[in-house]
Amino acid sequence: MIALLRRDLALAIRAGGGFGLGLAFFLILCILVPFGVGPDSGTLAKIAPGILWVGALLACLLSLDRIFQLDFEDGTLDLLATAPLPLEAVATTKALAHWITTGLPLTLAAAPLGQLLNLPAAAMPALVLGLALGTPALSVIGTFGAALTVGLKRGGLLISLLVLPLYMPTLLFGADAARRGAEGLETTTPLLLMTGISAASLALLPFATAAALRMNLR
Amino acid sequence: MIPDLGKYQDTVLSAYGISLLLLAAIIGLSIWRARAVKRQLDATEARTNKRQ
Amino acid sequence: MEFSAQNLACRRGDAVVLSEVTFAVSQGEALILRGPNGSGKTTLLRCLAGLTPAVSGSLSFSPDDVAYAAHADGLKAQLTVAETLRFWAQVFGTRRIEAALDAFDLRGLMERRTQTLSAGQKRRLSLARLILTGRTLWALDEPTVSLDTSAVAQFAAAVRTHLAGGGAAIIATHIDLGLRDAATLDIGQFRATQSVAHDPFLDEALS
Amino acid sequence: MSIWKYANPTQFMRTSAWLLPGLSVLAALCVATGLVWGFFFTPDDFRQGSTVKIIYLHVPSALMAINAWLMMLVASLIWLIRRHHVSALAAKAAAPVGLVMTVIALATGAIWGEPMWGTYWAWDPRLTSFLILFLFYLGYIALWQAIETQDTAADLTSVLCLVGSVFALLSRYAVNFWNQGLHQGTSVPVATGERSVADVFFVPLVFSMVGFGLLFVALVLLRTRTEIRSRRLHALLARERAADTRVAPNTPPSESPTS
Repeated sequence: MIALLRRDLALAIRAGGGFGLGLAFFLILCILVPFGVGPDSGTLAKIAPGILWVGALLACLLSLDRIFQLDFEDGTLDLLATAPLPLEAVATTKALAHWITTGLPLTLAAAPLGQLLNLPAAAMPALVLGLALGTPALSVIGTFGAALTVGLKRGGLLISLLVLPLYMPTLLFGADAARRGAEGLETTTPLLLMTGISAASLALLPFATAAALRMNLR
Repeated sequence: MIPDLGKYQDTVLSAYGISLLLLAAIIGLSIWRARAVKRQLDATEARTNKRQ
Repeated sequence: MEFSAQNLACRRGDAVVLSEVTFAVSQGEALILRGPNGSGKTTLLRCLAGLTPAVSGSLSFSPDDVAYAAHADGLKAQLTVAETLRFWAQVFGTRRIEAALDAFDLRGLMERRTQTLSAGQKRRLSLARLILTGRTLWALDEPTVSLDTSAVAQFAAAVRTHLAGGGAAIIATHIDLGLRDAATLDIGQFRATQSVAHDPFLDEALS
Repeated sequence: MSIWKYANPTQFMRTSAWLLPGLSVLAALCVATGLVWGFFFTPDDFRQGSTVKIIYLHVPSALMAINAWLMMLVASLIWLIRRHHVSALAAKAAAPVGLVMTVIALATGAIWGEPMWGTYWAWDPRLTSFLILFLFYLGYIALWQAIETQDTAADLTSVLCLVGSVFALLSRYAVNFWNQGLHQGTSVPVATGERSVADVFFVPLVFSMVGFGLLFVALVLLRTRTEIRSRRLHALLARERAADTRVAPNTPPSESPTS
C-alpha cells in the first residue's frame, strides 16, 4: 500500500502537475468570482463559504478521471489486479493519493484565498474544519466514480454526472456548517453529520470501487 | 364544459398540459421503439433462418 | 505440482470465445499457445490470471500462483528502471531486485527514466518484473514483441532458469523460443462452436 | 422453481405477452378516471382554489418516481446475486420511465407552488430532493449508454444503483437540514396512513395513484420486452458476423497482437 501511495505521489509531482492543479483552479475561482459578482464586500462575504465549497467540489471533479485511466491505458491496472495487493487496498490508496494532491491543499488554501472573497473570520474555523472532514469523502466517492468509468472513451464528462449527486450530502452539510459559522450559530451538528458520511464512505466505498474495477477488467 | 378554475386557470391547465405531454411522450417513445426493434428482429431472423 | 485446466470456457465481452479447454503443465515445463489472432489466446491467459472469471470448467491452481504479463508493458514513463523494479519488489514482497536486473542486463540503465528507453529495453524491464513476483506459473502474452534476437535469447534464457528453478510457463507467441521440450497447444481447436452458445437470448423459442 | 422461472427470457416473454394488453387497458382506465374525476368533479379548496387539482398529477408521479428507483434497486440486487438477464434489463427499462415521473413531479410541484411562493423554484427541500433524484436517473441512464459490453454495463449500473440509493437517502435528509421547507405536509403519508386530504379529494387520488402504478408496470413490461428483443437482435448479428469470419479465409498470423 505504502509503495503504491509513494509511487502515485511521485508520479503526481513529476507529471500530473501534482498539487498545483487543484490549487490553480481554486485560485482562479477566488479571483473570478469577485470580478463576476462585483467588489461589494457585503455580498461577497455572504457567498464566500458557499463559493469555496463549490470550488473544492469542482477541483475534485476535475482530477477524477486521471485516478485509474492512466494506469488502465498502460496496462498497470491489469498487473495491480493480479498482484497480492487486494483491489480494495488499491482503491483506498488511490483515494488517499487523490486527497493528498487535491483535497488537502484546498483545505489549507481555503482560509488565505478566502480573503479574496471577504470570508468573514467567524466562518473560518467551520469552513476549514468542514473542508478537512469533507474532502476525504469527495476523494473516496470520486474514486468510485473513476472506477465505474475506467476504460470508457469520454469518461471524464460521465464521471461528473455520476458523482455529482453522490457529492450532494457532503456539499449540503459542509456549506451549511460554513454558513452557520459565518452567522455565529452552532455548527457541530452539520459537521458531525458530514464526518459520519465521510467515515462511512471511507469504510464501505472501497469495496464498491474494487467490485467496479473487477467488472471493468473482466 | 371546463369547470370554472378561477384565477388559477392557467396554472392548473399548464400543469395538466405539461404532465400529459410528458406521459404521452414516454408512452409514444416506448411503443415506437418496441415496434422498430421488433421489425429489425423479424427481418434479421428471416435472413438468418433463410441461411441455415 | 501440476497446473491443469479441465474443460474451461472463457468469455470476451458478451461472447463465449473458448469452450472445453483442457491442458496440463507440470513444474519445469513450458506450454506454447499457438493460434491465429483473435482465436482467444489473450482471453485464455486473462482467465488463468484471474482477471476474467471462467464461464465454466475448473483450474487446479489459483490466480495467486500466476504471474501475468500482457501486451502492454505496464510501465510508468516518469519512473526510473530502479524505481519501477523496487516498486514491484515491494508490492510482491521480494527484497532484492538484483536478480531481475542481471537476468535482463538492466544494470546499466538503472537511473534512466522509462520514457528514455527503447521499445526493446522497455520490454526487457517489464519482463524483469516477472522474476520479482516469485510466482511459479508465468502466463505471458506475446512477450517477444519488439525484442531483437539477442533480447529474445536473453528472454529464453530467463525462462529456462525459471523452469530449472521449478517454475512453469504458458506463453502465447508466434516465434520459436528454442525451449527444448516445450509442448504446444493449438487454441483454434477450443473455439466455442456456437460462438454465443451460452447466451440465453438465442433461445429458439424466443422471437 | 419459484418466481425465478419468470426471470429467464423465454418464460418472461410468454407471460408478459398475455399480461401486457389487459394491464395497459386497466392502467388507462384508472388514470383516466382519476384525472377526469379529480379535474371535473371535485370542488375547489378554500385556501388554494383550483390549484389543488394538480394533486392528482403531483402525488402519483412523485410516488412513482421513488418506487421506480426502488424497483431498479431490487432488480439490480437480483442481477448481482442471481445473474438473471431479465431483471437487469427490467432495471434498464424502468429508468427512463422513472426519469419522466420525476420530471412530472418536479414540473407540477413547481407550477403548483408558484402562486403561493411567488416563484417557480423556491428550493423547497422536497422538490430539491427530487431534483437530486433526477440527477441520479440521468447518471444511471448515461452509464448504460456508455458501455458496449451489455453484461459489464448491467454490473456497473447495478453497483451505481446500490451506492446511489444510499446517497439519495442521505440527500433526502441533508436537504431538510439545509432549508426548513415550504412544502405542505404529506397528503397521503404512507407510513402513518392517516390522511390530511378530505374524502371528496381522496377517492380520485387513489384512482390516479393506482393508475400511475399500473401505467409504470405496463411501460416497464413493454420496454423490457424491447430490451430482450434488442439483445436477441445483437446476439444474432454477432453470430452472423462470427459465422462470416469463419467462412472467410482467416488472415495469416501477423506479428501485431490483436487476439
